[in-house]
Amino acid sequence: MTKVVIMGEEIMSSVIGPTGPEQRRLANNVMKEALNRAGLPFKSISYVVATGYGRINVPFADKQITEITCHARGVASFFPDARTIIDIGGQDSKGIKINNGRPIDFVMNDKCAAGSGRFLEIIADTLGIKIEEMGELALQSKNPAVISNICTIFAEQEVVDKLAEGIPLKNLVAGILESLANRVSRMVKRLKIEREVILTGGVAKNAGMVQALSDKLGYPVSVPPEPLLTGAVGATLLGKEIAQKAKERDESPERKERSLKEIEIL
Amino acid sequence: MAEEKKKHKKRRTATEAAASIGPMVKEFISGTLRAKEEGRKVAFTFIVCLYDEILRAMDILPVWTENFAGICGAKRDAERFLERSESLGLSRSLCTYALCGIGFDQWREELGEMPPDAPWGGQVRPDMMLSSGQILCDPRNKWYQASQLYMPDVPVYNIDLPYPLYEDDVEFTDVRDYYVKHIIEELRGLVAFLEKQTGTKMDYDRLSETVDLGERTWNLIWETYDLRRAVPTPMGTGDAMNTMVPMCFMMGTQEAYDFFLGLNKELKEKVARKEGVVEDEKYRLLWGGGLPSWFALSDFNYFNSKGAVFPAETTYRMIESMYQIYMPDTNDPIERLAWRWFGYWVFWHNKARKRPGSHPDVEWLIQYIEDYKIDGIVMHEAFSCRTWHLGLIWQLNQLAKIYKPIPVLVLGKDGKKEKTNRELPSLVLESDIIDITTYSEVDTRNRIDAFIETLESVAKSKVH
Amino acid sequence: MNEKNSDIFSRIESYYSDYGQRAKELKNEGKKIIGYVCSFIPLEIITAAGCVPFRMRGDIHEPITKGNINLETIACPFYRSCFDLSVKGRYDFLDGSIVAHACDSMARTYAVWKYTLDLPYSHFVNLPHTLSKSSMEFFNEELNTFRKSLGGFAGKEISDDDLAEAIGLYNENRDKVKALYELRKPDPPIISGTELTKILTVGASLPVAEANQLFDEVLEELGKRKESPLKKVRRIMIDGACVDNIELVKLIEDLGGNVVIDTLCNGTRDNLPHTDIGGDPVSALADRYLNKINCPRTYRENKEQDLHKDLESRFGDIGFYAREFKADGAILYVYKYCDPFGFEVPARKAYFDSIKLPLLYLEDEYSAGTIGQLKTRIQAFLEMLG
Amino acid sequence: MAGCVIGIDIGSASSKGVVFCDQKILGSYVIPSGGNYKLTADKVREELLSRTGLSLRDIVYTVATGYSAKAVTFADDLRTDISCHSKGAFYCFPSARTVVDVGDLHSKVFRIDDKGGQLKFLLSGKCAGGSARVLKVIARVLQLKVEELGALSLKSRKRVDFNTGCAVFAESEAVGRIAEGVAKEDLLAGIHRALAAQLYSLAERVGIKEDFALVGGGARDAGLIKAMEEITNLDIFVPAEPHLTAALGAAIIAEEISNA
Ligand SMILES: Nc1ncnc2c1ncn2[C@@H]1O[C@H](COP(=O)(O)OP(=O)(O)O)[C@@H](O)[C@H]1O
Ligand SMILES: Nc1ncnc2c1ncn2[C@@H]1O[C@H](COP(=O)(O)OP(=O)(O)O)[C@@H](O)[C@H]1O
Ligand code: SF4
Ligand code: SF4
Ligand code: SF4
Repeated sequence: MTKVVIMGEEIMSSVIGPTGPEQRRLANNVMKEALNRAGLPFKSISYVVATGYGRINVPFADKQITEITCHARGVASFFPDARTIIDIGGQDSKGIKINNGRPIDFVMNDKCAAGSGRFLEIIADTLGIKIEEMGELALQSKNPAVISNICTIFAEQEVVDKLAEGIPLKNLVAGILESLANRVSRMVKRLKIEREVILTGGVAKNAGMVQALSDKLGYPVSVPPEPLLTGAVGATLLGKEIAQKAKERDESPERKERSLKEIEIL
Repeated sequence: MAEEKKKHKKRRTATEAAASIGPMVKEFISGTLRAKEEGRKVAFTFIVCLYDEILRAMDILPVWTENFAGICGAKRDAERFLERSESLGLSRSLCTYALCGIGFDQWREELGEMPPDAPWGGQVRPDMMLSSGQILCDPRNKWYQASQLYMPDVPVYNIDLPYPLYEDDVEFTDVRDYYVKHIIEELRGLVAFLEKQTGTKMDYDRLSETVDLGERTWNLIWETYDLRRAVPTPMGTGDAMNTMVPMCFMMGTQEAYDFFLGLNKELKEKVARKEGVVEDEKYRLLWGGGLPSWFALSDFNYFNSKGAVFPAETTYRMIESMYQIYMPDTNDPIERLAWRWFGYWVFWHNKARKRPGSHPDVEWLIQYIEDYKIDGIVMHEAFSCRTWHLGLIWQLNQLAKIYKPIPVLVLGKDGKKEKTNRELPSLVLESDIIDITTYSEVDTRNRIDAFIETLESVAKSKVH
Repeated sequence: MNEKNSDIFSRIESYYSDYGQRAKELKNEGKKIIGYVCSFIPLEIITAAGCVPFRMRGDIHEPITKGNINLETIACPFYRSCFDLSVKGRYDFLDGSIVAHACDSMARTYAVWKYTLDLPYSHFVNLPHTLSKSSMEFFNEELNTFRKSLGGFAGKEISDDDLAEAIGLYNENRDKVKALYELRKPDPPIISGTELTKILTVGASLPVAEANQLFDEVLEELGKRKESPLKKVRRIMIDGACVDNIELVKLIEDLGGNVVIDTLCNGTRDNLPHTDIGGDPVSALADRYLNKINCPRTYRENKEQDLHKDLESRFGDIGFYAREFKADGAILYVYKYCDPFGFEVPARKAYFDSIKLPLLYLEDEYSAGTIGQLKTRIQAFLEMLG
Repeated sequence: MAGCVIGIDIGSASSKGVVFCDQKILGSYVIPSGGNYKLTADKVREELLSRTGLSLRDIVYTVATGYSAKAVTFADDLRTDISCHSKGAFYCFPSARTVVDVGDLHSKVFRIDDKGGQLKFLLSGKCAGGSARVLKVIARVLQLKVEELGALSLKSRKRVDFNTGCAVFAESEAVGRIAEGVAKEDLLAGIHRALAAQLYSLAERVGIKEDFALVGGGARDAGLIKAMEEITNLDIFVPAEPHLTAALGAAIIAEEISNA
């Protein structure tokens, strides 16, 4: 998903744009929408930081910073005591250890969709349910189905077959979440996890997943009010810092040529 | 290791001897815990490192770390230790025995006590660790050094055990003297280390006795396993994966000898009664390489259910009786051990030289195919152990190139049927020794089904 | 850039991208070309035999296909790539290949390598794992066996004088590499990591005398660089096995870090240690290869049962180079399925921790396809260094 | 007539049936498998009979195979698709010795002997990255039918490098490439090349022996066939209806059994 946060002294507007592979084309639209809501013209924005998987494809950004650094900063602004971040987005998942708002170690998985939120999107699609419903459905299950395939595509087939066998939907969904929780927890355990643990990214909106992950780790994980936005908030904070530092030196920050145009896709 | 099947589906063994292994393993795990309490010295050890008899003669109790990992695997309780190792920075692509062991040890050291619900009471903290540097296996060279990071006070002794690879222009006899000399030196170094650790001197008469006992046991095992040539075969590889326990973990003890006496008797009786692993033996297969998936030994039963049996395997096996292994006239037990090592690893060199395109590893397969009337070969490619699993595919390919034992008729150019020979069919299974996340029962059984269909179609086309 | 400058660098570029072109020429002139992959091959013996040692490379852009025949996917991906290229005929000019007992991926596949490539000559050099007196004697004998065997193939008895001469040439070579490394010490360095990787890679594909000459020309050319072409940014060390494609180093440099030092097989590990001269040449070689090449495949004993002393004795060279070259951060780069390095990752991490050098640990395959994944990780690491 | 037999292949994507009489194909039928394999199986048989004008009594033997062969309750026997593909490919090309099946979830490779019996086989692993599913995924993002992929790919002049690491992420990678301005046909050619490399690499693991045949749903894709030819440097044999091979093989086995 594409998210834009505009910040002055505090957050002036934030927009979460539609998901899907078309994100890059939509970045400018989301930006325009955010400017609209804040009632600001684009040229009044002193600095733009792009982050996330598609950060290189933002033609109107002044600087690209990885989501690892941005998430760390964003989360720290909400949870000063946070030590570990687990971020599960649509393209990857990662674990970040932080100290004073800065990442000190991280692991990530971005090769296989089965370890990302994309896995849930595909299964939801196959099962004909909304991604937003998955969490609640799973929480109703007492008897999660065992999903034996790891691969998204194989698991997709497996849930179809299991559904035909008459296994209740909620148990299937719970099984799917458990399978993702397993994979993510195995990965983040490669860091020596310290508490407090914060879950971010779109998947943190899934209450069933929050539960499944807490169960796997053996202690609760916290979720920020808008888990989708932490990365963007972090990017804004880092952008502000850069702009301020430049100001202290009485310079204007190094900026790129920006273009708020649509990228042609398809 | 295999006996943990009880917890899951109980695996059916063909022999009583194999069924008796469970308590035996349990006993020597708890035995090491007891010994430690009683103040006896315990050492971390690997199989196939030549020091079995030396340890026995010095009353040092070996803790077979591969065995413990195997047990965790068979109990399907290795995952948490594997994950712990990963959290230390060790890749899942490394030997999962080692990962399981290091993960367990680190956890025990961190807690100062056994990790919760440790399988069979857990793996004891050792007084010393005996690694070995050999062509055979890097983890044997690196594992204990890695564990030492979490118990720096426990000394490691690494014993170098080389053997020559097969070359065109160098015969093993050209290099034998300096190989054996080095091995002898290394063994003497080990003895000196052990003497220092225990504060007692080696009793060489006793060592001679244990080496003697070891050699007698070796021969007995060879003889006993050879009984499996019988048709129908009285014991399969599934059982051999149990009876490997006294072979690999108890050499140099009377118990091991007695165990194989019992097995020998049992097999002879079965052979006399023509009692096979399965009632209607259709296909005789060679387990041609690879360690099994310890959590899925019941796959052997699945083979059996299709009329397929495994009279032989190259895994955990004495290649030949000691009589066939070159041994100079010496009474020095250390020298005997060194010669045994050398003789074992070059055993097939001479045979390989006689067959164009052959190689010792391939020659070994051919020998067993002929001795045991084999119809097909199964290998297991365990993804985390390079040691036993690299080169298997090549062995199959090379074998197929130089050895075609099945007579068939083909349609020749002129339309007439001609007799030719074709290769043995083979199956490669892919999974791991203890990492259950690599295994799929459906997939595995599907492959076995297809392989059985292959054997069927080959049997049909065979001309007698 | 003047004429000659562009000349030497374009020659390097051409040798790098068409790897082995000089070896092909030499082959046509009747030379015997002997391929090898690992730093433990005593090149001095090959040179003394009148043959040309040729370091085989992998190619991260070439998907492994034909190499799958006979070689399991659980072998080291770097080694598999070298094998794949060989099966595909990229190294058809080789007369022989030599494999050392470095790791399971090499040792356990010697037969696969030997039978599949089916070159006129092949030999396995068996190295001991330990550093005892007996190990040294054994290795000495093993080197003599190799000397005899290769001499047989080359049709030449390799004399002590031949060996001494080759040792001299290689020591010279190591001096020149050292001089190249010296150019990395200034901040910003005079030479980029990408350039040096190319130069060293090319050097390993040439007869040592030609490599020496090439290095001389490069040094002369670089001597004219009054100013560094690079920016003053974070100084990065790479620790690991063999990195013989420039992509990783280039990626780091593109993302805004200077690669200034390494402890890699085809870097300092192999290129800097000298062979002692004056005594028995074979013993001196045994000593160089077994004692002086600090590789995890050789067991270095923890003599005092002390964690820190152990780390220092095993990894002290890392700290030494990091200080000498003023590294700000290090990347531990390990191939999947590599046992010698894989088992040391926790200890290496502990060591980097003890010398307070920030570390990024990357486990990678040997494929250009993973560059995208490395990018975010390396960029985040550079951001962490600030 | 000695009687006819049916071979039926219930795949994860599509189900296929073949009626076989006296070593000849009398009729065939393909439908998507859907969720209820049993119903699908019944439907396939029904259609086969009505299309060939045969009645149930004419069918002396039925062999089922494929992902959900067990759902074919009326089958007399089951066989793995490995055996069936081998038989089917051999029937089409008696000279074929290496057969690669590009299926929906798995790709498989078999070495067969001069009787169509398989000697060795290998399956792609637990990752769908190297299967025909990638084609389906890509077709969807490009808003094309899978049937259209081949022809378009053949038009490519400038193939791009593509990484089909993950069948799912292939989608976003494809979108990214299009965003960079890569033409659809060049992208497709890249994908076909990447898939072909994976198949080739799988095939080399059993060792390729000529002739080389490509079967399964993926083999209907002319772009993939071309890419295979390029990368293997071999002539690739593809049956007219490659997706039917396993069903055909099942029918042949059925006939063998009924004649025995
Ligand atoms: N309302 C929601 N409820 C549950 N899950 C959601 C919701 N919105 C998004 N997701 C999940 O979040 C993922 C996208 O997360 P996001 O952090 O935006 O990823 P990225 O930044 O990689 O696009 C989707 O794949 C989906 O699984
Ligand atoms: N004309 C076509 N061009 C390209 N791919 C095709 C075509 N027809 C089918 N496919 C591919 O073949 C796959 C189905 O193959 P099939 O052999 O029927 O699989 P299964 O037997 O596993 O169901 C689908 O994933 C689809 O992508
Ligand atoms: S690598 Fe293989 S042989 Fe070595 S310890 Fe592990 S399982 Fe045993
Ligand atoms: S990288 Fe590791 S596994 Fe690969 S060749 Fe080098 S030492 Fe061996
Ligand atoms: S396992 Fe499935 S989800 Fe994972 S990379 Fe492979 S195709 Fe993608």
